[in-house]
Amino acid sequence: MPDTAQTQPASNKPKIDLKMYGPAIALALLCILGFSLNTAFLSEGNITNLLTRSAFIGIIAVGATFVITAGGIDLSVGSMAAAIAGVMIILMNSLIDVLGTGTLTVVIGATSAIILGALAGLANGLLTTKGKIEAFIVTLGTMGIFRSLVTYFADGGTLSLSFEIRGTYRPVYYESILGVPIPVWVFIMVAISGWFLMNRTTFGRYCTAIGSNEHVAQYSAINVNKIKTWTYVIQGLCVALATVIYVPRLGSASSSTGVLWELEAIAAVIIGGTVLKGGYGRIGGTILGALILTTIGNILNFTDLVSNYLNGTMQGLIIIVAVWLQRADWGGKSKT
Amino acid sequence: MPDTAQTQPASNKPKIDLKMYGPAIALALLCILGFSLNTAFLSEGNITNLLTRSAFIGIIAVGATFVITAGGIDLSVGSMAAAIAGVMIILMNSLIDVLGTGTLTVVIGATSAIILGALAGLANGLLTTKGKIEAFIVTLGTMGIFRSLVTYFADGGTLSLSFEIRGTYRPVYYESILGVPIPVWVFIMVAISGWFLMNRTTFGRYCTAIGSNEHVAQYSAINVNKIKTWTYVIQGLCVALATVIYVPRLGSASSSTGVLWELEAIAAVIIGGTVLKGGYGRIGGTILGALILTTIGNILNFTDLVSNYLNGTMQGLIIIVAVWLQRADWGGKSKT
Amino acid sequence: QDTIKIGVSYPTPTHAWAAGMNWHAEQAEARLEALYPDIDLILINSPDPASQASALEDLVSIHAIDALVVLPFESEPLTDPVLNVKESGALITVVDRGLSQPGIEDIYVAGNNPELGRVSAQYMKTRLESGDNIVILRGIPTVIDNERFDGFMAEIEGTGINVLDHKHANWNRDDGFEVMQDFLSRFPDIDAVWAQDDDIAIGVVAALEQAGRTGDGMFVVGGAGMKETIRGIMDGNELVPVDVLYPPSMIATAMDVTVAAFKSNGPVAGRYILGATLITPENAEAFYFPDSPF
Amino acid sequence: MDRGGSMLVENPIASDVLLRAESLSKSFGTVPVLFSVSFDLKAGEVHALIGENGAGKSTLMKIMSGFHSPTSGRIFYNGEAVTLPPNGQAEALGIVLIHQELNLAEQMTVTENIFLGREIAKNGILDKSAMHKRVVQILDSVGLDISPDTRISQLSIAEKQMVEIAKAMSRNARVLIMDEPTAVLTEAETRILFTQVDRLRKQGVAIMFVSHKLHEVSEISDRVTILRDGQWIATRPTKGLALDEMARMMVGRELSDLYPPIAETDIDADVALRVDGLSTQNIHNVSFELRSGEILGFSGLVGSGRTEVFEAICGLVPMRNGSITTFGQSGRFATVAQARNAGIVYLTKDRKGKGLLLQEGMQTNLTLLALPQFAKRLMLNKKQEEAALARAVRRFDIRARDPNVLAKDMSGGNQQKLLLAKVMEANPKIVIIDEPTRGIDVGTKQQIYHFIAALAAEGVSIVVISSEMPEVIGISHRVIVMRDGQIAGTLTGDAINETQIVRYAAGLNEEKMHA
Ligand SMILES: Nc1ncnc2c1ncn2[C@@H]1O[C@H](COP(=O)(O)OP(=O)(O)OP(=O)(O)O)[C@@H](O)[C@H]1O
Ligand SMILES: Nc1ncnc2c1ncn2[C@@H]1O[C@H](COP(=O)(O)OP(=O)(O)OP(=O)(O)O)[C@@H](O)[C@H]1O
Ligand SMILES: O[C@@H]1[C@@H](O)[C@H](O)OC[C@H]1O
Ligand SMILES: [Mg+2]
Ligand SMILES: [Mg+2]
Repeated sequence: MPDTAQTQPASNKPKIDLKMYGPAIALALLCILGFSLNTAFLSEGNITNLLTRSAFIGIIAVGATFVITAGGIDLSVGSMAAAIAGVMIILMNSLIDVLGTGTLTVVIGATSAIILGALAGLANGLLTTKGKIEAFIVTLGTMGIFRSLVTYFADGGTLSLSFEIRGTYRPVYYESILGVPIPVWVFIMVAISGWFLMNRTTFGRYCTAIGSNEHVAQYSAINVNKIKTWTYVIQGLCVALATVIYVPRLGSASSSTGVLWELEAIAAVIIGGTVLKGGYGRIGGTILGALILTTIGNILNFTDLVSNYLNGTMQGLIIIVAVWLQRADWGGKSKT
Repeated sequence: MPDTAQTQPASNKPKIDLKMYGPAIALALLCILGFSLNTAFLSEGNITNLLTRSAFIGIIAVGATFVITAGGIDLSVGSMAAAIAGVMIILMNSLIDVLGTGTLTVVIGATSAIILGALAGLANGLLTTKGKIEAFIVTLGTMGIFRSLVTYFADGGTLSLSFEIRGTYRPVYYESILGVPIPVWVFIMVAISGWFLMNRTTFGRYCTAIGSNEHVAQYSAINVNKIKTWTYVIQGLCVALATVIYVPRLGSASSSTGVLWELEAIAAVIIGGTVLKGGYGRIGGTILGALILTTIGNILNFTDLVSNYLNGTMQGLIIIVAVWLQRADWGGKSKT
Repeated sequence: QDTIKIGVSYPTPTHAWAAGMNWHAEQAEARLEALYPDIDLILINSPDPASQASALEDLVSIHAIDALVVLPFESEPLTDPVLNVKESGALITVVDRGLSQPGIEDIYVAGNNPELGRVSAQYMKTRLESGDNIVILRGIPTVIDNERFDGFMAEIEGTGINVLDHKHANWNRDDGFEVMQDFLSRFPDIDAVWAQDDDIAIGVVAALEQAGRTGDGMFVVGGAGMKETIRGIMDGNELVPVDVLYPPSMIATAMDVTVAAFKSNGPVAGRYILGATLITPENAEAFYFPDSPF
Repeated sequence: MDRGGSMLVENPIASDVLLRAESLSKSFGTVPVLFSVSFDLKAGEVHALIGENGAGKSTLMKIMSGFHSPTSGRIFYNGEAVTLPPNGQAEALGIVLIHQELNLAEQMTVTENIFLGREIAKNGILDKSAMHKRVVQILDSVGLDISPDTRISQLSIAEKQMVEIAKAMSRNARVLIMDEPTAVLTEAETRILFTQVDRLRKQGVAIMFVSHKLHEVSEISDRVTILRDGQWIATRPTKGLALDEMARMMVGRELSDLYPPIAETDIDADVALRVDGLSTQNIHNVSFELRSGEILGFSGLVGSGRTEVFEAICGLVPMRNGSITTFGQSGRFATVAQARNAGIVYLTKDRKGKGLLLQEGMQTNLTLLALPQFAKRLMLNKKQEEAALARAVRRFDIRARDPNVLAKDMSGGNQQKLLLAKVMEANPKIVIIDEPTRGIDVGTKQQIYHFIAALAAEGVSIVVISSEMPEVIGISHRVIVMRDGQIAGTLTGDAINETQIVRYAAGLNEEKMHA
């Protein structure tokens, strides 16, 4: 008797590849554009700046990749960063009296930030899963809450890290190890851990399964609520890490810190090829997405060919074209 | 032969009812809160203000209900409103020389706004469907583009409607018919048309089908791309209508016009019970959602019990609680 | 009891200067209400012009205010709404950003934006000569920003000082840092920087220090009068040697004047323009308020 | 991983009841669907459960594997009263269910799905190579020749079902519950499944099995339990139980002939549909004619391209070449709407993925394809829609105890009937039915065949694509057999028999028609 017919392996492979390399190609094109506008674009200094800047959004976006892959969304990340930065600064300033200006104060400050991030993420996660409130609403709510808390803590103004402790903390942003700035190292480590977690652990697989079909995941004895809650906790941890390397940069936090980071982070994730409705997450793509966004901003600062007022137009066009480049050829089926 | 057992309609009805009445209950509770803070809350003047204010977001949110029901998202509405307002103002100011300050100038201005809105929506729609780019990215892109265009038109400042024409146009916002302000009439008409379109026409049914399962929609002879594109066009038309009644209120447009309206509109839609991932849309709920959001803002202006800095906290908490009130009891199944 | 109700309406803190302004408003409220038991100040901040228009409506319909102190989010869109408040009979005080129709306000308290640009440029002229290069980091694209920029450019005109480029840094430290980093990558020779306010200047200085380009007499001029900046001037900071005053506490000034309209026996109505004073090591002490958040 | 199965092989304790349901009742909301049903399952037996669509088979199986909790009644496992843990956690106890509706994550790969929730991992870190190795073995054992890295969405429905089966096989179950595993399988695949079932039975696994194909039940099972309208009717040893008897107990009446007498076709009837040289990515040069009132069977192996031919005709798959003439009008259809307007409708074999909106009720689903008929200028006529539903429920005997039930909560067979009703709402002149009786009980099957015959008698032209050979043979005037995207042969009259079909399908007859 004839056997089950083979489905030809063909035809899908190249598509996947386009999806894989799309963001990389877009980034390469941007770099060529940047270089052609000004050769200083590829100078070591600029590349270092670019990478360091990408670290914040990139680290946050790694967390967002998990949330989105598992079918969620987190709008609160920018405000959360501001709130964590605020609390961290207050804490470190007051610890100086007790513990002095040494490393210990910084370590305690950073540790508290991490704990706060985890707790904030936990709150988002539990409200979404146990509270059964749409993630969009929960995180829109906490976005407002976190942002107004930092305003409140700062008494409406700016919270500044005491100058005495800055010297100890500054290197975390400004120093390099083996020629690579520390924030970039942190970014690299978060990226690798994120990639590993997404692609090599049961957790990553469960995120994908939940985002792909929550019902199937549940019927496969996966603790859907637990995994979803964890994605928000991871998001919180990433935000906290980003904050820990952000604070020593300028030593301050205010109500305008981190405004619109949520949109940037989500954009980085989507540009990277992760599907907004969940079920397919690409950490590598997210990293490239973050680099693409930072590069666009950088390139716009490198030229005065277009009116400053039109920066948003350029940015919007480039994002659309960058994504179009990688999506247009996907073949007939319209997904999403 | 056993016939179809036509038995009691039971079981899902009560759930649907909670979902139906949830937003109404939340709004009622808010009104009680407002009244208890200050009896002036229920004064005719305040109710009128409240309704008039809800008109902008409400009208936009009606459009957003279609987009979201069909599985899309539109982040560009706030910027689109600003851009349309800007162009409309430039146009009307320049028409004064030709046509004078009569109704004709206003009518042409308003008509152009409507056309612009339809075109902007069409652009979003085509980029999403024909361009096969995720709606999130397309509309994030156009959000930046529209906003920077208005900045450009205004040369970084504000575009003002000429004072000569204001007198003619002002009544559109400030006058009442039968005791009801014109914007509220427009809102009522948009709401009724929207409800009708969603619940009583093939178009509404098709939106639901597409948001629910695009494949099934395609196999059911539905022109998926056409319908989806139309949802964005409708969104654009709603934005334009909202703009037409917004401009006479403040007589100007700048880069800060309509900032964050997209989040408010989406929040109104979700609070109203529409499912963010598509397939289930409730116009009535959206109207209530818009009223809820406006009422929260209004109530916060009623009291200085809490520090102004904490407005965001109050707002966030109330939104979360309002949605939780209607969702918590839905029984075991976690949808979305 | 005849309580006098005064509504105070201003933008939410979209940037640090506005945050300072919010703080001063709350401080002034506490101080004035403690001083005058029959004065009730009602403070509302709003995130955009439309919300501010709504807040003004609420101040009238709910609180039936006797006077309004308003720092308009933007001039144009708030002109009509303020006019409506005026028609309710309330006394009107406008702060900082004037309305676009004259004669609505009874009292006007403001900094001087074109002057801020001009004073900044005048200082540049004293330190630079023809052929020197500067870059400009502007604020949020707004009327204020345009007024300052135009004032600056008019003053610098014809001096031979080159403005290499100007970009918006949105009165924001982070943007100031990143834009300056990119200017530094792009332009090998920069002699001075005009950062439109002190927040931007903080970012600029951080970028200069990171790149090690603080030497050779390079300097930065900010604006507004942030306490850290003034402290630095007092301490003889060569990188940021001066500042141009544009104090966020002007909202408090306006509240004081408005209360005085009800309490003082002298006439109060009129225009109060705060100078765009150049703050130098000589006069810095007078502008230093260590307890202010700004 | 491996549980010591060998002991069981040596001691087939066939008389031991491993899993027993006692007086189970189940209501959804206030709608009762099971009434005090008892059922026992012994180690080393295959116990078939049969009954009409909506009788409650799937519900009973879900309760016995923990996915539903009973409203009343008890479950004994290994002789002890137990409350089975929910959501498939009963797998840890050795109770595995293959769901009637496919339970796979579409965007994930075969390997990922097979191990979902049961990954081979150390401290949460996946052992990909171990899983890969294991999957290759498992796929091999069920004769499924696909790459383990294929995404589920790229598989045919039959392949998906085989993945489900492979997944269940990988679980080392003590109790294996299979809800209509063969509904979407071909003969060949069914054979493979039965070989595996037999192997497991010999190992002492207790197997519960639902199928509407009674000859399968007769072949594979040791005992049969019959449910009707949620009630237990009988439990009998399979041996000595005739197919007719099974059918009679299921439907509660005598069944006449399954297939209706087929009227001769009118050779002079108009050509309703003519396809010339149709090619797509996978289809090459397909040409045929369909006359008014004709029932044309399409046979062939899975993947031979039957579906794609008709999806191409209806504008669902891009056409590369070829022309289409409908009732003398020539012209391709770019969209399903155009095809529908020309009188052609296509009923998909993928009822969950492409056929029904699962989150909607019967009403919305019924009228979706023909919606313009229910509207005057966009405006829907709800009365007319309601009337249509009442009519369809009667005409197709759609049984839903709750008229507001969502499609996802309908029994599989009733979903299929709803889908059939849906395409018929468009009043087509040409109906293409892909796998018309998938998951349909014998009684209803008979109704559907008679329905098809009656339609043809009215002059409607019908294409029946089916993997069930008796069905194609029993109902068609003419049969076209496809192979590798081409027409391998056309059979008429007495030539329509299994041997001929198989010969063409397998490429043993190299005659090419219409070449
Ligand atoms: N979750 C649910 N909610 C409401 N009703 C349900 C649900 N699940 C099943 N039902 C109803 O229970 C009845 C029995 O369904 P079940 O799926 O058990 O039938 P079945 O015997 O498996 O039929 P088929 O042969 O068609 O698969 C049907 O009327 C169905 O609509
Ligand atoms: N390798 C593949 N990847 C993606 N889609 C495919 C592949 N092969 C076939 N298809 C699609 O699957 C559908 C079914 O095609 P197939 O050729 O398997 O039909 P069939 O012979 O009728 O199968 P069945 O016997 O299951 O009805 C068609 O729409 C076709 O486009
Ligand atoms: O006038 C203010 C300006 O000084 C500050 O720098 O930014 C905000 C403006 O409102
Ligand atoms: Mg007070
Ligand atoms: Mg069933």
